[in-house]
Amino acid sequence: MNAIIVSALMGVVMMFSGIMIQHKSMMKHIASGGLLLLLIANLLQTYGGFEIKIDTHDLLHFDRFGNFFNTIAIIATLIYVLLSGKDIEKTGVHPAEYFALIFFVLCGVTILSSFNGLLMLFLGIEIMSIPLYILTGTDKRNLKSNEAALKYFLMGSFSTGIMLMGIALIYGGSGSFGIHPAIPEVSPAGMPKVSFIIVAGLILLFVSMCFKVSAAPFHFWTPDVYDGAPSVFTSFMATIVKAAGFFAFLRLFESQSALMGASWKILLSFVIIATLLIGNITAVFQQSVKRMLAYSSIAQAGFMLFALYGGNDLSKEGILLYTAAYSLATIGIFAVLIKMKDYTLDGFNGLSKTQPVLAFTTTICLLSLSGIPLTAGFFAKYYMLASVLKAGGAVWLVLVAVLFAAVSVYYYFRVIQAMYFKEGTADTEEITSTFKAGMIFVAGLIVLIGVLPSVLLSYFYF
Amino acid sequence: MIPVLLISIPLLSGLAAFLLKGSPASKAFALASSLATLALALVAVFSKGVLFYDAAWLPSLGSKFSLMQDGMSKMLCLLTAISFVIVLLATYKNDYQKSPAFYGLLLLTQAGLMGVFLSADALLFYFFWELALIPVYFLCSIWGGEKRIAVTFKFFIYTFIGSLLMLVGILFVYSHTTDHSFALQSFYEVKLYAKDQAIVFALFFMAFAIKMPIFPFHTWQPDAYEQSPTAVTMILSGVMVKMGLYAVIRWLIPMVPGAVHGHANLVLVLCIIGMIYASLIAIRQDDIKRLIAYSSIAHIGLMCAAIFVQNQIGLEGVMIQMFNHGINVIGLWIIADVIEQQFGTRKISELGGLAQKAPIMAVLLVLMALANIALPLTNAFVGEFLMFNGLFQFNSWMAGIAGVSIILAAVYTLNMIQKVFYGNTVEKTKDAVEIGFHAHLAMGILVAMVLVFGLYPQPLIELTKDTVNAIFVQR
Amino acid sequence: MPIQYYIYLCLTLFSIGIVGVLTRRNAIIVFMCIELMLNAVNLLLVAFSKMHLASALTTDKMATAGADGQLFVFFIMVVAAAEVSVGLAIIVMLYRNTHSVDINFLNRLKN
Amino acid sequence: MSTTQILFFFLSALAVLSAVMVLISKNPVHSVLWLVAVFFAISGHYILLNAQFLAIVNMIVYAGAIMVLFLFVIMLMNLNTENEPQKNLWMKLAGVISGGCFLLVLISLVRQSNDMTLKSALTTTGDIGLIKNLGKLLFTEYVIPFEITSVLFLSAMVGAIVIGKKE
Amino acid sequence: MISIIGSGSILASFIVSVLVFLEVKSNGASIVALFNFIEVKGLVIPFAFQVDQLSVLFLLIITGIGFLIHLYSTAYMHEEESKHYARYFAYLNLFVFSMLLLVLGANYVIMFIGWEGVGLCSYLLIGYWFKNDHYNYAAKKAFVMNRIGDLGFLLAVFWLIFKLGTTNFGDVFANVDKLSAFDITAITTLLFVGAMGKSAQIPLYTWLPDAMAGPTPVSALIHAATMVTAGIYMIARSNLLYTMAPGTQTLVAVVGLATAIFAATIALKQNDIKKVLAYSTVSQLGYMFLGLGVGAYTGAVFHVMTHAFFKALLFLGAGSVIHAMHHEQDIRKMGGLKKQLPITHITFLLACLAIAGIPPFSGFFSKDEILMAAFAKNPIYYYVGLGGALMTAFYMFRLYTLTFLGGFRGTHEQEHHLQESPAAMTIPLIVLAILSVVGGWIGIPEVFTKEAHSLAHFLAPIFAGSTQLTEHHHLEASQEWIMMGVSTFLIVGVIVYTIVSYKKYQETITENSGLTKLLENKWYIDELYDTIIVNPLHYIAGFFKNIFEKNGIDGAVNGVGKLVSYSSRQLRLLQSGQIGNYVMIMVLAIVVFVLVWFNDLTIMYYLNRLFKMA
Repeated sequence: MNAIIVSALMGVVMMFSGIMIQHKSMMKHIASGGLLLLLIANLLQTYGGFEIKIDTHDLLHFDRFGNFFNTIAIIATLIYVLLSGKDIEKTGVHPAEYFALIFFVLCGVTILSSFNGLLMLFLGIEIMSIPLYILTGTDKRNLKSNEAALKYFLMGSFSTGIMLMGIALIYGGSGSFGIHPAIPEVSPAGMPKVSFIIVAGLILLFVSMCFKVSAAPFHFWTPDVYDGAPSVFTSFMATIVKAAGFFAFLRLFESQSALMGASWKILLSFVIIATLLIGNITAVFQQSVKRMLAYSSIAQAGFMLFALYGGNDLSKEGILLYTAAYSLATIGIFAVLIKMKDYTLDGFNGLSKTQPVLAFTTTICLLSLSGIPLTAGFFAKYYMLASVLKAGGAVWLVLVAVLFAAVSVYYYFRVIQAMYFKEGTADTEEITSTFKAGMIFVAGLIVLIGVLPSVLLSYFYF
Repeated sequence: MIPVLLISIPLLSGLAAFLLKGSPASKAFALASSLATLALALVAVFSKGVLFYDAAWLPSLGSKFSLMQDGMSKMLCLLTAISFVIVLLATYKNDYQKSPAFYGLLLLTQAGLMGVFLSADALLFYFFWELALIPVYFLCSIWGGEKRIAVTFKFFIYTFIGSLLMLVGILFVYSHTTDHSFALQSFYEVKLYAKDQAIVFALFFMAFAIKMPIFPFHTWQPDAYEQSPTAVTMILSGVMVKMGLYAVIRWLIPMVPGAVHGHANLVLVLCIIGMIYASLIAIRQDDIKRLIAYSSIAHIGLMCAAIFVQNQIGLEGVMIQMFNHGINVIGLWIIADVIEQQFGTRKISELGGLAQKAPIMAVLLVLMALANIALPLTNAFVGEFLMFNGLFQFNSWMAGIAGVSIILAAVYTLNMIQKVFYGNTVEKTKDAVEIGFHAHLAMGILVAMVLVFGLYPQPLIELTKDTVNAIFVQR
Repeated sequence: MPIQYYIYLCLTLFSIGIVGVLTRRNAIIVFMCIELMLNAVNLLLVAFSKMHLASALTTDKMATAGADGQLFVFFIMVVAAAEVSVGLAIIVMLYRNTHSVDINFLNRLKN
Repeated sequence: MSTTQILFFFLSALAVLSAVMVLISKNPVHSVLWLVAVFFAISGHYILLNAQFLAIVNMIVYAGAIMVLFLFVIMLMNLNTENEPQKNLWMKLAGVISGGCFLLVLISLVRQSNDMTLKSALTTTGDIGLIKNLGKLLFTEYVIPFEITSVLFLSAMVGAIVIGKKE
Repeated sequence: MISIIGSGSILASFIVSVLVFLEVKSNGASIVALFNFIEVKGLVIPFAFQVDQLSVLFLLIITGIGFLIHLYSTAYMHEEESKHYARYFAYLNLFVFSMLLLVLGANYVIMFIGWEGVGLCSYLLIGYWFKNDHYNYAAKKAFVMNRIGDLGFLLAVFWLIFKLGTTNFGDVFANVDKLSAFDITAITTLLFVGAMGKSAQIPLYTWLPDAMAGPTPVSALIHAATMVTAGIYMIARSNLLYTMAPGTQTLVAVVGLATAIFAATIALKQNDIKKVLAYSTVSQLGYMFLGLGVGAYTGAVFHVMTHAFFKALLFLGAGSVIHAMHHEQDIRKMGGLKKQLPITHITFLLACLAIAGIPPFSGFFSKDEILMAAFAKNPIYYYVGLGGALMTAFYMFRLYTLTFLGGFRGTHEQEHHLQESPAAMTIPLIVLAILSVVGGWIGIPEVFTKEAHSLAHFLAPIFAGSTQLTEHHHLEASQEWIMMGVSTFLIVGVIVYTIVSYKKYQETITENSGLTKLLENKWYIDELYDTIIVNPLHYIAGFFKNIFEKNGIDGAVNGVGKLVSYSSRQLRLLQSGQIGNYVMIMVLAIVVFVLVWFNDLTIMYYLNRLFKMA
């Protein structure tokens, strides 16, 4: 509860500071402070120091898992703000409001990490989405940004409609909005006896969640929106928001997937393969690094979906690790990308000569995304694959994933090639030494998690 | 403690090398580091019994930082250590741009290789497997030849696919271990159904087959060897291909003996086709580097075949040959490098008559070439003799067909000697000079090893006996 | 009324909304169709809430089962209102820049 | 046929017909007006189901406020014309077919859902839909979501300002 | 200096050999094990030497003739630059080392080490003048052909190891009854393949004539006296196995005989002095194999010895001629050299008589022994062998006549410089000539005097095993006398005819046709090999390299990459930018999902069938 309240309040604080404080460059410091506060509040709740106790009538349920996810999301946001805060301010004339919206999104994220019913799920998703529609459109003069905002909005609302229909049908079948249905009887044929109407609802709910986490074939908004949105916000959307979507997905279907019987695994494997296919294969062709990252985020979503397939402890730990690894790396890359004058691959040519530190840290991030050992990304992928194998069978699915991971190396490494092996003078904006330090910190964190993932995970365990 | 040091010396000095400035300093540093490693490797060789090291790493996953150094590991660590010294010596005259980074990456590769040969934990093994690959990717892509980027990329992705498949295999076995552990022993003790064994076998073998490489997964290799900087090529062919062979012996055979047995014929057929095929291609090669590459493919094919015949004689042969092939092929590369440095070409057809101008080089090359075709009293003979012996005991027809590659090896090797060293000098070679001091030194050491192990291979056999016996006791 | 009638009706309305999204080019109309879909859901929820009430009343005369369904509808309306404000703002912004609300022209971003 | 039934079918027919008209009207303003008609029909249904609170809210918020907003925007944009560009026929057909398929599969699911066949919704009676009951529930059990929606509105408000304000 | 070290070391080893010989003669065989060369579980290969009657005989031949040839070389090669001169002696000494290893090895592996070692030295020495590409080619050919044989040898060794777990001669022969008949036949056949390569038998003989590219002393030592007889040594060593494999014996005999005849026919029309001798060598080796094939092991070894004497002499004599003629080798451009080269002439003549088989020269005894044994086995062998002997007489005396008799046909320049070779060259000639004459007297047949065959006595322990197994059908003494007489008569006739018909030879530039052309071109065997083996292999290799590798395998690999980027280009078109399309795909996906749910069990069934592992 701490996190929800503090993040909402911080959003309000940011709005007011926009009015009170004329000095715009103060905003990111306020926001960082707010995030720190939020982090402290959340940690207090996690470790039982102080908790705002409100009777939620079982609509929200706080557990260590969710709190820990919050911690990761908040830390990631903090890193994001520290690295790209300046660029957020540059996006438009309302920096305070942007930060406020980011806090509102975080409020949605924290709701999604603790919802205990479809109503809170719905509200959480909307609270998370609506600020994003706006953030996408903040670059008002830019037609691409406008277009992305409208596309995102229309498709987002459409998926909300689908989700609501799903919720309605589930409600019709079960009479409640809970997410922990009674375990159904199993028919002699091994099929759970579930009302068809619930299944219809679950399928629609599944579809809408797939949409939110940009799983194929419901991913179409992702490349366009990520490409059109101002890069700073793309970074945010592609990482924390998406991870929250996955977290909600996992929480939602943790106990409901059993209702769908065999088709759950079929549908999921279909979605996983389609996601991996489209994400990875299409990314290969992209010339713009930003758009490539958009597709890569789809591809990474394919991997995260394995957590759902596994549906065991490993996948829970895995999704945490994946969130951390993927967010760190993507935030890092985007932070560099924003500094580039040219977003195409050629724009990165020779970055290792002009900005060796950035090139090196970006390389670490890219290695992490491609899942090379000794980076966090490896263990993230490792957990996903392990959870599926632990859940029994489905070796073929893992194999497909692995082959696509190899494809992903292709496009990630093209950036490395451009930076290190190609001649050119990559143009960047002015790079401060703080930024460099930040990037080194991110890279160091990635390697740390990559070498000793238990550092991160043991927090979850004790 | 020795195993840890074997890994950490190159690892730390590799990282430290990045901080150095200037070419001479980094060269000297790298050489010093590799000499230290060599000394340690020798200490390991002369110490009795199997060396262990254990430390906690990922308790929640059941993975430990555990190292084990038995005879085979000792030998391969020694090979790695020697190779790096030789390579550094032989290329001492070459000046690389950004040489601190070059030597740093080279030493990191060494750390990876050592780790692969030492780790007794599947996850750790996988880590080192990749650690050995990534620096090589950068080395080749930055310092390689004209088509380096594309070629290295292919090589990288190819091997990466392999290692990912291996990862799946590791996870698969891991999920079947009784104590949920990645330890070597747990993997050995895992009980799998025949169907699962086949899956595991396929997954692992693909990785190793690509690494070795076995026909038809070999096409990355000639290109990569051709385009890599020679120092890296030496490491690639001298040591890195042994990773695949080592892994088969260390992991695959004890883990899924049933599947290995069941697929032996298939693998053998591939190996033998590969031997003949690569030898035939080598006959027609005009590029020295590619020729050596194909020759290497043929030899590796034999080694792989000898592993899969699964008898003691064959395996002993493989053990010896792993070491000796490393020595020989590095020697060949040194010559190839000297030639390329001097004449700016690797085309056999553009060379000739070098023996008149550089007799010492010619003698050294001829010796290396003879070792390459496994002439008796050179080191390769004993290995090949034992391997063919093993193959023969498995299936005499296969041995006979594989034996054709001995003849073909003579054809292409002598072809090369004849066209490069004999005959009259041509335009490019009329001002040829002898090789320099460092290359001389390196070659001298190699030739000495060729002859010593050719006459008295027993030390190698003794060293690796425990590994071989262990494998055959287990079954 | 048999609940199936309500379900059929709501599904029909919902599908009409979907067809609208698929066939119209005007962003506002598309948006309106989405609103139509939401309304179909609302009606369905209310119908279900009364259905659950009906079955609850058979055992308990004072039962208030189903009220949560109607509250959900209330929240949907709230959210819809918020969405509309944002959505229309976005549409207006786009119109200002392009003088068009035709979604077929929204293809600067593709491939 | 009882009055309820007659009313039900009438309202249903009205809703569906108006909904179709929303789609096929060429003039956006007409579409808006047809949509208002749909909303009224749905409000009628609410009343039929004795969900008075929602009926009122629906009429005030949706038919009143939201649709007026729509209308206002359309007027603002001068879209009050008959010559709106149309999608080509094939696309429309494809749209209708896929929408139809969607309807078909869902209905077939519902038809096979055995537990739905005998149930019916309580019409005209049942007082959970009254303001008193709902309000009580809203401010006790559902106070958290109720408060949280304020965040939603705040962000929508901020958003509308950020997006709409002239720079 | 170089020559002193080079020759001195061989002289020393000759002296040691003599001592060893005396030792063996008095004390019998012994085995000296140095260390274990290979020691793995189930296989121990000691680095051991076996000194017995057979090896000691070869020791004497190798070191003795080796020393003479070294001595000869010091003069013959004196024109070389000193570094090449040193190289020459290094190779030559290395050769002697390898050859000694070959004959001394106490097991097949050590023998194989020497076996390959001599092949290597032969390679190095043939290509000694490495500036000439033809010579290099010849060297390579020699090595490769030897390797083909070596493969056979190796496989035989593997077979032995597989069946017996040892390669020690003593152990193998002691356990020979553990081998099945098939094993023995296979092993012996494979060993014979090795011998074919080393000893230049059909079909692997073509390297030997080409090997004449090397310096003439090399030809004398390696390609006449010693190395090429390694095959005979090896089979003689394994005599027990061969005796137990009659099928292989027949094969050996037939191949040997065929080679003898075939090579002789080619020699008839060769004009290069060394080529004639080379084919003659091949032919004589064929006789030796005939001897082995018919079980006359002693005869074969005997012929090895006598052949070593007279063929070395012939080569050295030819070397002397070539030396005098300033590297002119074509006998059509020689003639009448007997005046200028008296010593060479006399020794050469003696050698010719010896090889032709005129009693009491050495060749007569050894060849006679083989032919008699062949007759005992199968008269056809004898008749064909006799035909070969007649041809031998013909081509040798054609060579002799064209070279030494008649008038000089070379240039005036050459004529002017003609002079007898220095002492270092003539002394070996004289020594070898004496040996060629008297060498046969250690193996006088029983029909002459009883117990005169001292060689047979000496070697008896080696062939004891075989002797026990074979029944001896002795020819009647009278029949033997008749046969000897007839053959001697015929040979003398041929010699006379040859001398008469070639004495007045003048060079005519006419294109020969028919059989002559066929013979001049060596039956086109080289061309045949090129057509049926070398070229197809070349093309296949080219096909592999240029087409199969590039387009096939690598094409497939790259094809995967291309497929990915192609599908990337196609898949991205799905991202049309149109919301309508996006939504439609979503809706259709929902429809599909529902349908999947309806049919989940069926789908699972097929999925499980598809991926058995799922």
